[in-house]
Amino acid sequence: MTSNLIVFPIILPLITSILLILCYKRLYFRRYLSIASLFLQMYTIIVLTTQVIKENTLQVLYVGGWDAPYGIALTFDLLSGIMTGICVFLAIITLLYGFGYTPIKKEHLFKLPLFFFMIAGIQLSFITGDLFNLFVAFEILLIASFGLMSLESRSNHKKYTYPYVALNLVGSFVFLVTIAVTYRLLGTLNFADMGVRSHLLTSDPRLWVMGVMLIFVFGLKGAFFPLYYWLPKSYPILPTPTGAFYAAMLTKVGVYGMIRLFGTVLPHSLGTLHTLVLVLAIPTMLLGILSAFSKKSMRDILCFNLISHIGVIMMGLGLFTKESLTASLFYMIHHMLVIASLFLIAGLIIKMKGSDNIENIGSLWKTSPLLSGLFLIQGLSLSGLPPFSGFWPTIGLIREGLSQGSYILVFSLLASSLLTLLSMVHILFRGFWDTQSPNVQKPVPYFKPMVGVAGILVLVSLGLGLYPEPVLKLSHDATEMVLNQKAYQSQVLP
Amino acid sequence: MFHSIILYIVGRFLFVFINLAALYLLIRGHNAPGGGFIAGVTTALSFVFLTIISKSGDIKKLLIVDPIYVMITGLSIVYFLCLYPTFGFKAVLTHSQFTPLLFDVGIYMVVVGVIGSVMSAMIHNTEQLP
Amino acid sequence: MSITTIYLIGVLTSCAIYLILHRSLVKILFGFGLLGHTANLILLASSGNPNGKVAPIIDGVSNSFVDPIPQALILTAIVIGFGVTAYLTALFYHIFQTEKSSHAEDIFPI
Amino acid sequence: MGVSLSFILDGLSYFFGLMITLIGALVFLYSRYYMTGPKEEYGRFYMYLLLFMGTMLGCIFSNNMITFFVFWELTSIFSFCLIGFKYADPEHQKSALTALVVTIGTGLYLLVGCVIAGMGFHTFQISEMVSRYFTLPPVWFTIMLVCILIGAFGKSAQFPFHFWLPSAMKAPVPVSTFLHSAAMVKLGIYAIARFYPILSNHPMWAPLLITIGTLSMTWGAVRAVLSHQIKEILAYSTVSQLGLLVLFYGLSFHGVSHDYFHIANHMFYKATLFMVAGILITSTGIRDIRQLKGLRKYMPLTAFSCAVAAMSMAGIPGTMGFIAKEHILNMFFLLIAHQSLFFGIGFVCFILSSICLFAVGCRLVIPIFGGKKPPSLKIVKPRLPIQIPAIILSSFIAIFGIFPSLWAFLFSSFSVHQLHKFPMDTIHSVSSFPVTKAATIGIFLLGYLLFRYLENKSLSVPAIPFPTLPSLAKLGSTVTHFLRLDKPLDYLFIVIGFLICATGWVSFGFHQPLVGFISDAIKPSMLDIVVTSIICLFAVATVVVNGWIGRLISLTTLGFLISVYFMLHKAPDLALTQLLIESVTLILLLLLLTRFSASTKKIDHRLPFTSLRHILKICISIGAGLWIISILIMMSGPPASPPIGSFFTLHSQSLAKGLNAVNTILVDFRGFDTVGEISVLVIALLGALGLIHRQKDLFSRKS
Repeated sequence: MTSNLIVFPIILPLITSILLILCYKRLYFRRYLSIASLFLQMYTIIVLTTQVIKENTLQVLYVGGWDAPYGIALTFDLLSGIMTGICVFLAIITLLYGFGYTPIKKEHLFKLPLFFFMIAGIQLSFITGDLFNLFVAFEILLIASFGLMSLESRSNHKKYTYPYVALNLVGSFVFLVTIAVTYRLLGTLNFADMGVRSHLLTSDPRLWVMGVMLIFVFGLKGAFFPLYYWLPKSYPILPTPTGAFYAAMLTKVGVYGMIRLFGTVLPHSLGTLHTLVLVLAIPTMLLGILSAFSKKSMRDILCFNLISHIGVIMMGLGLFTKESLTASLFYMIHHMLVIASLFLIAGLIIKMKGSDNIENIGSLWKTSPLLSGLFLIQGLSLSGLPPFSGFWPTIGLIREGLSQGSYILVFSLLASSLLTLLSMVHILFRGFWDTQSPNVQKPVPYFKPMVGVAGILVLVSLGLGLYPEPVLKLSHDATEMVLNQKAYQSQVLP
Repeated sequence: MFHSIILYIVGRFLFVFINLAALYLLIRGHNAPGGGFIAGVTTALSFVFLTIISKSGDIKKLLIVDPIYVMITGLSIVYFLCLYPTFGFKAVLTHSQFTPLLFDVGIYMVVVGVIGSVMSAMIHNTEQLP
Repeated sequence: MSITTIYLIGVLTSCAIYLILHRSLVKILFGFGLLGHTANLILLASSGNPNGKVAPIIDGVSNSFVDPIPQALILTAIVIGFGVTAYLTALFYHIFQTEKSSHAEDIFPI
Repeated sequence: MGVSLSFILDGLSYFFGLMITLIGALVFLYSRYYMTGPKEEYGRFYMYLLLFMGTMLGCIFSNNMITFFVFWELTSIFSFCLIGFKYADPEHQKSALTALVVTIGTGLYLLVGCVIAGMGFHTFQISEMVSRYFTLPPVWFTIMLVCILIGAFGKSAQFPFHFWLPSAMKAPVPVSTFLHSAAMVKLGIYAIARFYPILSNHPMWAPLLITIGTLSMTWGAVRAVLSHQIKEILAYSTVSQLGLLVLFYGLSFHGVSHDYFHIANHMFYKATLFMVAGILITSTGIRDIRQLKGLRKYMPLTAFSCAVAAMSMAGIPGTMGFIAKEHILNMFFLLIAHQSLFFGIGFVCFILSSICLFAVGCRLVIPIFGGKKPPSLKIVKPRLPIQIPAIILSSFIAIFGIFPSLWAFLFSSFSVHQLHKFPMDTIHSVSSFPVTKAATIGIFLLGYLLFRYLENKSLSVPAIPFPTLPSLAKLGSTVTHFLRLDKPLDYLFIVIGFLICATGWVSFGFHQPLVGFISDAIKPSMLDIVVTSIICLFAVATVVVNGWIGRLISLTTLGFLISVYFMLHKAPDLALTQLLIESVTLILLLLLLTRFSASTKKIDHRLPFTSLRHILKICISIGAGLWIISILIMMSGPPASPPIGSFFTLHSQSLAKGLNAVNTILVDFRGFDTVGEISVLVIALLGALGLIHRQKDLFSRKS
């Protein structure tokens, strides 16, 4: 069985980045090439996903022809399809937007190659079926993200890369320790094989330690409560297009890892671990959003909102039922689209007013109604209000939370939703409604296509809100596939 | 940097010797300790060594080409080897007769290129500064 | 694994963490280097007891080899660790250059 | 998910739909002449108003709980836009925010209620719920009831949430007319009526509605009497009337009768009064009623409609208000006579609020329109069209007040099974109970006395502060500061501390296995002990030695020693790699540090780090060591399943044609890891070059 197509979402960006380094002189060609490569990648992902849906099984590729668990198996199921698809979609959107944002002469030569390396890392982590390979994938995306961050931020901001790097290096260290523990304990690194072997020792305390360490590793990537420190100071130093991509994708990789490992690999009976996630979800939801009120810059506020919504996703993860995971997955999809578009809107504001400090912008409600409309829609969407996309998973989460008796969680969810709304209203009042604010700079007419690109993203998320059924079904099917360990094992292990 | 003519002559001699050793490590890697990475680091070290004792202090001159190109060539070899088996409808990265060695060569080039570049950048820039 | 290995790794971790919690960026750099070594040793520890076994190079004589998988993983980890060190060096180079200091308090005022 | 766009078309929704469209149409007409300002603002206003009306109707007609909720929240959002229509004014922003927070916040409770209902009845269709059993435990039913009622109370400005309504009076008058008399606040009443068949059997239903209704009725009426701003008076009287409606539903056991009449009464007179208030404000520019006098000559039509509406509010015969009041008085007497004296409290409160409302009615008519106009008061005569909607509405009040049978004729077919009483008793223009008559007359007398008493007094009630964005911002900074989010130097402390606590808790939590595993640890050889001790020594040296040169030497020696350790552990490839990489790292670090050693030395004597931080540092690093030791002890136990490693030593030669198993794994079995690994190297290089070089130096061959 050789479904080599699976490797293309990974290898295409890698090859693209080589080509991008090579033709460093042809600036326009680089841009066309990168977009073309992303579209090609999108095509392969669509083909793969339709195949998965049609056959209702996951696609497996044994790299090098070595059967699992000895070689590395790449697995592509519906969850991978959704995540990789959104990743490429957002990459296209943010790149196109970025082309308008940064003048072509000022774009750093290594920006595009590093961006593509990062995409390769992200896609690999969505596709791989091997724990150590996942580590490698994380390293690819992390170091690429370090590089991109220090490349793109302004010279006096580059130092803020350091906390990001340091915390993530600690995370990598713990990941290595976890791999050692896993290999010692289970004697294998393949997900399916890990699943088979861990079922034999569900009462072994060592499995719990392994689980907690995995929560640490993925929680650090996914910005769970006491581990999110790297996030709020690092994302805002990026230029907004890149920041939008980071905010949308990078934390989700950690969340994806949690879903994959707790759904597909580890036995579902490790309830204490789920409880740990639930316990961490509450402060993540509430503290994240509260900090948002102390910030003035729109991107800072969005970053703290992002943390709070990771808490919402964690809630679905911790409740760990099919419905709650479906809700989490849907929420994740919604959140990636919305947070990215809000970052892009912030970018437009920066272009227009020279700053995204909400005290300094003002009067946008009057001067640019289109932008205000986009912001209002996405702001309401972010807070989970109907009929926008965030609302549908919220229902599912409330339902599951109530039926499992986690009232505090439901309450925190609602509180965080209300607080998100307030923080959006905060931006709305200061940034859009107030007219007295002094402008830092004279307004600059922005590049029209950029609004179009941001508008596409808003439209997509609006569509998701108004007609959620297909995506809801998709995430339901994906969750079912993730939770069906028996099928996964029999598919991967020959 | 630390230029002295005797050191330089000895260095050149050592340079050739070290590189031969690296080649040996590269080739025998599949069967004994060694391999692309180890050989690559060895070669890179020899270049760095030679750079430090040479007059100009520039690896780029010694390597004739920019190490980045060496790196890219190596990387291309590796990625090509990933895709090559798919033309024969085999799984990605399936090895045949000589490809393991080629794979090692690719790694070797990448390592030489990376270490060479980063060292050259550090040497170059630290000298430039006041 | 032997008890000495356990203590060795414990001491190394303590030292590494102590260094990375330090205020001087140079020490932090050293700390991360040490942490990398520690990770490699922990990975090696997962291959179990090496006594009475030989290196995983098939010589046709012995048939009790140490587990080669952790070694392969460590090799990958060493390479990645080198990459990280190179990047960190460059980052600190940049920070030293722009901030004219290697002390974290100057860079991130308390 | 069971969410569908289905509609419920029964008397209840028709009635509400009719009323909302009627008043909506009049408000549109009214605002055509009321609104002044640039054209585009105009358009925006109508857009919001239309959207609001659409969502109102959507809410009323939806049969699905979730769509109901969707429209419910949308009305809140559009009302936010309408209240904050004059967006630049901070006061307007504040009121819009208050309204939004209260209505959305309580709406979230409604959502919880809806979700529970969906779980309990296994459907979201409201029409189906009536005929189904609630399958969850009864306590869930109580929670659902409370949640839905909180939602309804928030929307219709009931007692603990009432404050948003007076504050929302900053909005333009048409908005107040529509939202705060007719449409949005009635949504809560609609919800109560809609869920009456489902919820009213619950023992909590009546007490909750009666308590909250009584409280808001009384408090609203008292506040209305004590206020002076015309719109504030109207807002508080709205709170009072809504409380009355809530109370009314609470008192209606086994079916409701004539609730439409009460609702329509309030809608008509309150909308009229708001429109009148708008006319007064536009033509005089004054909002305080104490400054208005003798206006009847200048706007006789308005004076007429105001008088009719105020009479209805006061409950004077000939208006709808009179009939409504008598009806409720009758209800109270019947309840007190047949059920219990408990309802006496409600009765007293009702009398009290009626007295207050009578006084308010007097205040709105007699001083404003009667008497002589002071010369300082400047009046622009209102145009005719702006007065028409108010006249239409007030004539409704009079017509239905005089001919209640006409009302019965028109609306009796709107009754809904399971909500209304069948057969419904007819509405009489004059009650048959003598007690009722006495009570009515008493209310009139006392109300008039109250009006006279208050005429020349100016009492005021202090406003209750509502937490706003600045206070949230303060809380936010406290949280941020407490979590030390603004101190990048503390991040590592927190994260590593958490790691130790979280995993340490688990691994120390299982003592027994640990003790078991430690006995499995093998005895080290002498060589092992020597090498490890030397490595430990150099590790400690790296920490304690002064100056970077010493540290670097210790670290590098340690690296070389680790390669010896690798050799001891039968890993020649690792040893070789470690040796080489250590050399490269040494050169790299030397290149960095020789350049910067001068600057690092300079700043060495400075204040010592705070001692607490130092202690914490030591604690965390020792904790980390213990943590890793506990994990290693745990690992030293027997593996749970045989590792796959032996496969490679067995098959390396036959399958991968190589003798060095490590290398075959790297190149062949797990070659994909290696592909990733060298990509990492390249990525790290790109990142490093980006930091070291300037853009233009890249790819240049010059040195």
